[in-house]
Order: sequence, then structure tokens, then C-alpha cells
Amino acid sequence: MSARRLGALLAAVLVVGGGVAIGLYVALFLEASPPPVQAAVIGRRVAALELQTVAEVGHGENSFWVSYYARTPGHKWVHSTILRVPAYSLVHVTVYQYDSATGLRNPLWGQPRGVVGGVMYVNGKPVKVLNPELASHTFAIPELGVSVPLPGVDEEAPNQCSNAPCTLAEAHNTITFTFRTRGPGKYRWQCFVPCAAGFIFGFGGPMQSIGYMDGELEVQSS
Amino acid sequence: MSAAAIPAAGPVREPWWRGLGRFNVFTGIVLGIGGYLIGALVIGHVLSKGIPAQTETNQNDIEFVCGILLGIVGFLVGMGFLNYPIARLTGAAPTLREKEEKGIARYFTLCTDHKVVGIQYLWGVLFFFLVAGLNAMLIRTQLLYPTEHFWSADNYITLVGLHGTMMMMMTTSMVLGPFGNYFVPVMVGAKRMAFPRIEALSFWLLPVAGVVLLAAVGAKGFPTGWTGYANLSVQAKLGMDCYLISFALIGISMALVGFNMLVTVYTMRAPGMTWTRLPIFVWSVIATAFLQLLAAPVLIAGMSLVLLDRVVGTTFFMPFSGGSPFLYENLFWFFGHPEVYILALPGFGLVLEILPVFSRKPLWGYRLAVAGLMGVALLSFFVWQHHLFVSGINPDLRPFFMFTTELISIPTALVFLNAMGTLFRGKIRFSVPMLFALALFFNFFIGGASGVFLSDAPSDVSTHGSFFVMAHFHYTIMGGLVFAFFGGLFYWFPKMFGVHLNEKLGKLQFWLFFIFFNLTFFPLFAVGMLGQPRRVSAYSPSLQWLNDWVTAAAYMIGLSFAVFVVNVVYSCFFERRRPEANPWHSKGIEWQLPTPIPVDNFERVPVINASPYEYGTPEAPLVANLNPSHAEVVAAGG
Amino acid sequence: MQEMGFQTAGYEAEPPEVMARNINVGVRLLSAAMVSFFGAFLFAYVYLKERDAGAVWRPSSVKVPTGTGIGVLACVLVSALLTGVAVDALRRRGEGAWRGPAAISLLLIYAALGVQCYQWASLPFTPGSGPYASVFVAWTGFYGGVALLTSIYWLQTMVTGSFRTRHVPAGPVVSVAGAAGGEGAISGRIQVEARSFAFYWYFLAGVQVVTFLLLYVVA
Amino acid sequence: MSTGGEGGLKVPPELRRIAWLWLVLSVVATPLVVIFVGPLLPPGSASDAAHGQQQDNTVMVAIVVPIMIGLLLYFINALIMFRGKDEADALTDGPAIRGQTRVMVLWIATTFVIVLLLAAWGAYELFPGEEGAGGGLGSAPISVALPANASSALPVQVIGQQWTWTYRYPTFGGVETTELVLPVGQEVRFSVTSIDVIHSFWAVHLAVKADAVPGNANVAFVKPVREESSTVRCAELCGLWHGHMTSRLRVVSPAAFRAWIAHEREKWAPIQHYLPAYKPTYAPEPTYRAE
Repeated sequence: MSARRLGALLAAVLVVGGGVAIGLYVALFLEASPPPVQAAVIGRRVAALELQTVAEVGHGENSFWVSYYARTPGHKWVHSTILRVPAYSLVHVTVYQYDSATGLRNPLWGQPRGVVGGVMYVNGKPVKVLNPELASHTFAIPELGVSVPLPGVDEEAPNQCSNAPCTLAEAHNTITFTFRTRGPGKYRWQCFVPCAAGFIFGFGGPMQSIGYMDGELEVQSS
Repeated sequence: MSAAAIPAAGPVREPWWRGLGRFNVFTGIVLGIGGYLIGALVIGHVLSKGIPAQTETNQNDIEFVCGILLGIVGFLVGMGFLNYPIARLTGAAPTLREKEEKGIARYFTLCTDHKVVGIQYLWGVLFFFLVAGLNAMLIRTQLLYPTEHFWSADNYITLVGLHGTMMMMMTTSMVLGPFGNYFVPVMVGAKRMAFPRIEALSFWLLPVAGVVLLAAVGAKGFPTGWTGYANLSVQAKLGMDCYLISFALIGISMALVGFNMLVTVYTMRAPGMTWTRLPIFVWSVIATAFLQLLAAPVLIAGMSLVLLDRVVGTTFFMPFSGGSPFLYENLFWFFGHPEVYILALPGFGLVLEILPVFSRKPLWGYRLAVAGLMGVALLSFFVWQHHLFVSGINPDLRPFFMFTTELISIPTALVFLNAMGTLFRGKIRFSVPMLFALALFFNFFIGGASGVFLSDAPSDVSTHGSFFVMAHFHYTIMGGLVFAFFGGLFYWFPKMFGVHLNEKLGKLQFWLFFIFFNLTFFPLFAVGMLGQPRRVSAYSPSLQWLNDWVTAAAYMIGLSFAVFVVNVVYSCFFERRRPEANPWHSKGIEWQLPTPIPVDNFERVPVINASPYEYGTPEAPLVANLNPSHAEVVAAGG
Repeated sequence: MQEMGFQTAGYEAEPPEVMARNINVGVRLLSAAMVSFFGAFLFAYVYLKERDAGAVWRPSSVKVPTGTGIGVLACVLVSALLTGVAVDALRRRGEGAWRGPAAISLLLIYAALGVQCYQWASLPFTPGSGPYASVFVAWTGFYGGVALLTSIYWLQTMVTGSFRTRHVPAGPVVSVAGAAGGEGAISGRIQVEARSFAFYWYFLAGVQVVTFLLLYVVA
Repeated sequence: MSTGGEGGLKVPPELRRIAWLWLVLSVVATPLVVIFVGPLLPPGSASDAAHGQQQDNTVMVAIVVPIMIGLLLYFINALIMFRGKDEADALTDGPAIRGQTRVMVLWIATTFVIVLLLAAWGAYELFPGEEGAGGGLGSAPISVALPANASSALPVQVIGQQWTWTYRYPTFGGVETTELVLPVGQEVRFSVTSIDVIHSFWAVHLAVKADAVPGNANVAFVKPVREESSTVRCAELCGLWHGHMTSRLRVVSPAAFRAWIAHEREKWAPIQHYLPAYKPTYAPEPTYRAE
């Protein structure tokens, strides 16, 4: 009977299809966020991180999105915001900032804090406070009290970066600072500048996506 | 499967694949995908030109929404929903039904037989219930650890939103869909629903909505939970559009179901089916249908406004541009609270339907039960701001909303009284449906009592937005509706499918479910009181052991559902125990009909002689005369 | 599971008076649902206007398109009036007398939709120009998309159906009190359906009056 | 309508035993719960609001306990007593009892009285003098909702943003901090707002919860009565890091508070003149679809 066979076939297809769909579904959620990037260990309880911020990722399905990049100990720039650092250590951070200024929603974050000495160094010069309107992004780990504003690049400057990851030859600001990690665990980090143009409050899209303007700091016992 | 396999009798069959080309779910899917592509790549593309906020952000809501909307239209066209309206527009005469297939194929087409729609609903609802339940397992897995461990924070929020939204969407149809469509016409002595095509449409919107919602997974998810609060929803990623459209679709489906049920019960009752002989389940359907008809349009409007904010750029919910997030909260909860009773009331009706059968007594206090159901329905429109006690909206109205909310416990308590009176001096049988029905009262009492803490404005300050709320409504919806649903399913399965579900497996499922349901959700009251807000992916490490306990118990609930799946497969395909015509010895009219129920239900319009609860009254006539003479019909007021 | 072999032939037709009653009850429920639906827009209007803190409700640059608004209102009201005339004619003189006014009424609803579309195309503000503009766009949009379209569908099915069957003897005959002849017998269905539609369309015309008062007059 | 209740509200024989049992159990259990469980109930007693809510919860538990005992006793008793003895017995019908007006009236009256009591008690607890408040009172609370010493309350502005809390102390030069520190024994007036989406300020131990809605200043009063540290959480889903939107809350002695605020003013001095002037709500740019 064709109807019955059709039914059996349909049932089989449904069961198999359903199983595959459920598997895919779980896999979609299991799909790891970006690959973790290990901080370079440069001494006993001292590590170094190199990051850059770019105005546009330039490729992939979110090519227009603003994003962070991180550098592996092998000096390769990868599109990731999962950073692994050792516990109870000093972390020297260098951020190459290629994006222009947007301005802070809450001006309070114009003052670097949670960093050693309460200062950050912009192109080598110590800065204790940044005019909030000049901020392009911030690097903030609220649970560690770390918040560092990153001054934007002058929009008139020649040789703007157009292709991520950017190189040192292109217009940028170099910001360095040092913070101290606590015990092992996962700490979230994010940007507080409403830098997602085209979204309400400048806070949609990349501002709410891990791998762009949000990430996790995985502090590991060394 | 070839054309050679022609049955001995009957018309010549076409090869089966010819059927694929003719208005069924297959053509629906094809046209749906085509509609999406045209909508997104052509219409949406043109409309969004020159709007940088759409085209230069990798988030083109216009394209996406146009695609989904046209895809839905395409699906419905492919299903054949436009055939009749277009025919009518060009002047065709009205007809009652379009077509009906035979065999399994009719479950995949626009079928206007209310029993087919009921079974379509049953499997549709169960499928999405399974998916949403799986989401719950994934959520609990994450909460094994106090910070993100398995899924990232954005995936976790999407999971929470999917679980909540899908459960809320599917459970609105959980009783009214399968049992309402299947049994209400039978119970009132009608041959069909009042508007069979609308009935089919109300079902087919459900899988569409489900698929659209699931598509959010591929569209970067949505971060708002099932409440979809603006203006977070305006800020959210593409998946939000899926939430808005699918919830609006469910709103349409709900309003249509309510509309159809009310007309059916109002106009199509058989002669002799007076309002006081109506089975209590039908009364609960009436109460629910009123809520759906009047509350769902507000939901549709609310979802549309958010969609306009996202797509067209209106400012309804933008606080710094003259809009107000409070507007959304009011609109949403004006729907949202009746929604809660849309979930609860059919459950009450179901258990009150089951209790008399298994205690072999009339339903105690029938009129009171009706009054209780209607009272709950009415009051539920006047309580919505109890969700907003700490929001800063109308704080001076808190005593009023506290009072109206607590008033609801009076009609709810009537249902308890009905149950207690019905059990009194009965001859109770602990069959599986009865177990589920009884468990509802235990669960719902805890749910209701915790509701008092939430309705109390001072106490609500601490419990609002915490896991306490979450435990509370799982006690009422899962402990109420889902238990009632399984009770009803075990009760009516023999009638619907001609197969008796295995009792032992049923009891195993019940006890697993009941015990671990309580072990899961009771500790969550404490979790909430101790400071864990809802929908968090990270919590205080001091609460980890409680959360781990809950997760372990939740897995066991999952196991109980696995037992159910095994039971269905085992009973239908291996055991195949044919039930007696009336296995529970019920007096309900549906059990007086042959199994399976013929396509027109009754050969003639029956005459109803008695209420379906005439237990203990040997002199009472049979509930219905299925083969009445003309004189009897006229005498009964037909 | 048992294979259920249903016979597909030989449905019993619904008795026409049951169908008529279904439509009659249904239209009232439909109107009730519409009250909820447009009530949401009304609520948005009142709420946002009352909470208008920064005087952004309607900036002076947002001009009310009164001309086209009057156009829509006029089409709707005249159409509703004609529907009334048509129902009266149906009752007194039968289906033949009903067709003319009903057809014109239908054309007027099309006209209302046309004027509405023209208004959207020539809107002197964008949807984002404040809460008034938002409510305006949403309200007129859903009035056009829900109210006008459903009315068009319903009335057109009746009118085209009636024109098509005007030489065919009507279906099941129901004696209707007060029906004074006309073209032979009058089917009970079109009687009830026309009256049900009139109920629906009066109601929607009422909604349009409220819309006009709030969106164009009070603004 | 027969059987059972002819002679007034006589308790049927099947229920007499459990009626007594219920009375005894309730009389014993309720005070025990009030005395021993009540003080353990959340949200504790670290503030006046917490204490009021704890009282409130105790009252409700005390009402729920006898009802729960009654229902459990009835159902267990009924299920044992009225069960079908065997398969045949289970298929004979029970007596056709359809309802007794007296029982219904009594039931409705009882539930109505309980509801009235609960609502009246809840409304009474809302009065600030009764310490039951702690919730958001909206932007312009009516005078009856204000605590007696509202005018001398320490104003603290709570600003929610995606995804952190900050606090401004307008009486201390409008200094903005990332940690919430309060002096013990001092009435505090929170003014809760948000600069983007809806958040909900939940100081768990103080039993304060007020939604932070953009463009709205939601006022809440509380008086911490114990020096204690705890966590502020966000209780309304607000996007990606909702679960992590916490901050530290310390209740300290007045002297420690003065020292702390002085230190904060010094610490945040560099940024101070960039901050906007103190206002109940802020509308920072960009507000909508920034280009």
C-alpha cells in the first residue's frame, strides 16, 4: 500500500531529520566562541597581552562591525576576545587603537582606573584622565575594577587603516597599561563606548557580541 | 510505492509523488523558501536602499522582516489557504470544506476535519514542547557552574529566550489545540467547528511560528527572554525579529482559536445541550477563548509596534525621543496576565472533567465551577500591573492591583472545592489520568500560595524578577497545565488513536515527573529568595550546590518525558492494545461514539438528554440520543 | 496506530441558518477583537501624549496631513452610509436592489485605501519624527492593512458572488419577514451576511471617526 | 443536593477525625513556624525594609500553613478512604452528591476573609512607617508614601547602564562612584535611573528593588540597620552581561562613610569636571540609531 509505505517513509524521515536537527541545534550552541588567545608569559607572574581595535572587521558576515583583535604569542593577529592570563599576576597590556573617537555615554569611564599607578600611557606619555569625548573604546573588566579609555585616532590623520588586522604603519594610538589579576575564574570584559554605529544608543550588534566588543578573561592558575 | 500497487477497490490511484505538487506542506515549504528569498533579496533590498542604519551595520532588519513575512505568505499560499478566498473574491459560492485527503497525507495538508486538526495540533505541540524542554536542559546545564562554562553568555540568553517563548507559545495551544479542536465539537454535539478553514489556519500558523522562532538561533539570537521588553528589544540583534513575528503569529492563531471556539459553542450546540449540561471542559474552553479573543490582539499590536520601531524607525519605546518603555510593559502585560490564565484555565477544565469519571460521582458544584472559571477569566484583565510593582509605574495603584490579584485566589479556590466535593465518598480509581489530575491540585496549591507572596506588594520587592517568580510560574503552568495535559492525553488517547497507552509506563512517568518536578522547583523558591535573579548566566558561588541539585532533578524530569516517548512508541507499534469502546466507563458523549470517530461525528444531529456527570443516578437517561427522530429534535428545542 | 479510512464523499451541508448564525455571532466577536486591537493604538496615543515630558510629542515641523485624512474619512463614511442604504434595499426590494449601492460602497472602500496609500507616499514627516508621527504611521497603517482590507475582501465576495449568481435561482430558501419580492426568492444567507457586514463596517467607520478626531483634529 | 449537610454545618463522620487532627496540627504548627522559621525567612533584617518584608513573609507563611495542612489532610484522607476497594467496586458509582449551598457559602466567605486580610495587611505594610516598603515608588512619590524623615534622607542616585552600576552622591559634590557605600542607621533615598535600557536595581540584603528605566527616576527609601557587605544585582534582563551586572554594597559606620566619600572625591577628582551636572535623569548622546 503506497499510502502506508509513504507514511512509514515519512515517519522515518521525520525521526532521522528530527534527530539530526536536535544534534545540529545543540551543536549550534556548543559551537565555541572565538578561539582563546594565550597571553605571552614574560616573567614570574608577569604576562603581556597585545590587542588592537579596528573600526571594521572587513570580512565575514559582520564585515562592518567594530572589533578587537588579539595577538598570539606567535605574533599572529587573530579575531578573538577570549584572553587567557595567569592568576595573581601582573598583565602588561598594549592596545593599538585604530578607530576614531565616538565619546563615552557615561563620562566617568574617561578616567583610567584599576591599573597599576592609576595611569595609562598613550604613545608613551602618562595620562591620568581622558576627555570622555575623545574616547574611541574602553577596555573594562568591571569585576577587577579595571577600566581604561582608549583615545580615538584623529579622523583627518593620513594613512587610516582600511583592512583589519591593521599594521603599525597605519595611523594609530598605542596605549599601554598594567593590571593585576586575582584568582582563577572567568571574568567578562567589554567596551563602554557606544561605538556600534547604526544601532540604538550605539550599543547593539558588536557591543553585544562576544568576539567583537565583548570578551572573556580566563584567569588560569599557573 | 509504484502505481502498480493499486488497491482492489476504489478509484485509480495516481503515483504518490504527483501529490507533492498539489497544495500540501511540501509545496508550502517550497513557496515559503521562495517567498523568503524574494522578500529579502528583492523587496527588502529595494526598500532598505539608502538607509545606512540598515545597510551598513550587517543587520538589515528591513530585508530580514520582508523575507520572513513573504516567506510566511508563501507557505500559506503553498498550503492552499488562498484558494478559497480567491475563489470567493471572484464570485464562487460559499462551500463548507475544501478537500480532504485520506491516510497519513491529510495530516500534512490543509485539512478541515476538526479531528485531524486536533491530532496535528497534538504532535505539533509535543514536538515544540520537546524542543523547548531540551532548551531547559541546556539552560540547567549551564547553571551547574556559577559562571559561563558550557555556552557563552549570548548563547545562554538566547536559550533562555527560546525556552520561555516557545513554552509560552506552545502551551497556549497545549489543551485548546489538541483536545479543544478534537473534542469540543463532539462534546457539544456538533458535526464540525463553525469555521473549519479558520481552524486549519490556526493550526498551521503554529509550526510556522515555531520555525520562525527557531530561526532566531541562526540569526544571532535574541536577548530579551519571553517578555521581550522594549527598548532592549529595539537594540537587539536580528533574531529579535524572529521573536516578534512568531509571537505575533501565535497571537493571531490564539485569537482565531478563541473566535472559532466561541462561535462553535454558541451556535452549534445540539438540541438539548443546555448551558448547564455543557461539560465543564467546554466551559473552561469558553473562558479561555474569551481571554484569547480579547487579549491576543493587544499582543499582536504590541509586537507590531516593536517591529515598527526596529524596521521603520518609529520611536514608540525610545525614551529620549518621546517614547516610553513603560508603554511596552503595559501593553505586554495587559496581554501577558490573561495569557497566564489562558494557560491555566483549560488545565482546570481538564482535571474537573477527569475527576468525576475516576471517582464515579457527579461533578460537585458544577455551577460554582463555571462561576470560578469565568471569575478567573474576568479578573485576569484587572491585574496586569502586579508585574510592575517595582517598575515605578503608578505606585499609588499598588494596593488596588494587590487586591485584585489576591481576589483571583477566590475563584481559583472554588476549583479546589469542586475537586474536594467530587472526591468525597467517591469510588476513586488511581488510573494514570487520575494521578495526573490529582497532582495538579498539589502543585497548583504551592504555585498559588507562592503567588500570594508575589501579589503582596511589599514581599514582591524581594521576589520580583528572581528565581522565586520562575519557580512560581513553573508550579502553576508546568505543575498545572502540563500535568493536566498529560492527564487528558492518557484519558483521551484511546479515543483519538484507538490504542491504549501502557499503564505501567504511564505510572512510571507520572511518579518520576511528579517527584522530580517538585524536587526541581521547590528549591528554586529558596534560590530566588537568596538573591539569584532570573535569566542570569552567572550567579553567586554560594548558591552553586542548590543550583546543581536543581539541575540534577531537572534531568530526571527530562527522563520522565523520555519514558513518555517510549510509552507512545511501545504502545502504538509493539503492544497495540485495542481499548474497549469506553475503557474508563465514562458517561461523556465522546465515549458513546465509535472509535475512530467518523468524519462527520454524528450520523444525525444528536439530542442531548442529560449532563455527562450523571454518576450514581441509575434512573438518569443516557447522555445523548445519537439517532433521534425528528419529533425528538424539535421537542428538545432544535 | 489504526489507519482511519474516512469516506470523503457526502458531507452534510451546513443548514443555511446555522451558517448565517455563525456569521452573525462571529462578526460581533470579530468586532470585539478589533476593539482590543485598536485599543492598543489608542492606549499608545493617550499614554505617549500624556507622558510627553520633553515636548517632543509633535514638533512644529510635523505637519498634519489633514487633506488626505478628510479624503479617507469621507470615503469611509459615505461607503458606510451606502452599506446602510444597500441593506435597507435588500430588506425591502431584494438582492437586485442591493447590488448597486453595495458595489459603489465597495468602490469607495477601494478609494479610501487608495487615498490612504497616496497619503503614506506623500507623508510630510518620517516615522521617526516623534511619538505623534509614530502613532500616526502605526495607526493608519493597521487601519488600512487590517480594517480596510478585511472589509474589501468581505464586501467583494458578496458583491461578485451576487452578480455572478443573479440569473441562477437562489439556494436554500428561507422566508424572510418583510422581503417584498425582488428577484424571486432571497437566500437567507445574503440577508444575514449583508447585515453582519453592515455591522462590521459601521463599527470600523466608527473607528475611523475616532482615528480622525485623534490623529487629525486633536493631533 | 442531599447527604451530609442537612442539619446545619455538621461535619460528616468521615471528616471528623481529620477535622480534629487539623485543628491540633494547625494550632501547634503555626506558632512553631512563626517563632522558629519566621526569623530565618529572607530577606533577613539588615534594613528596615528587609525587616518589614520578613514580617510580611512570616504572616503569609502563618496563613498558608494551616491551609496547606487542611488541604493535605483532606486529600490524603479522601484518597485513602474513598478509594475503590477492587476493580468491581471501582466501577460502581458513588452517591450522586451535587453540591451543598452551605459548604459553598462557607468556603467562599472563608477565602474572601483571608483575601481581605492579606490585601489589608499588604496595603498597611506599604506605609513607610511600617517599614514594608523598599520598592520603587515612581518618580514623584505621594507624601503618604514617604518615610517620616524623608527630608533628611541621604540622596543617592543609582545609574544603570549596559552593564554596570554607578552611584552619584549629589550632596557630596556629585561624585560618581562604582561602589555603593552607605552609612548605617541613616535613611537613604535612592533615585534609580538608566541611561540605556531597563535594568532593575536589587540590593539583595537591604530588600530594595527598583526598576531603572531610562528617562525615569524611580525613588526608593531604605534605612540600613546593620554594617554588612553584600552585592547589588540587576534583576531585569538587560542584554549580554545581565548576569554579571553586579557591584559591591557596603554598609559602614558614619565615620567610615565620611572617610570613604572623602577618599572617593579625591580619587575621582580628575574626571569630575567632565561629568554632567547632577540631574534626576540623563539623556546622553547618541540616543537613537547613531550614524
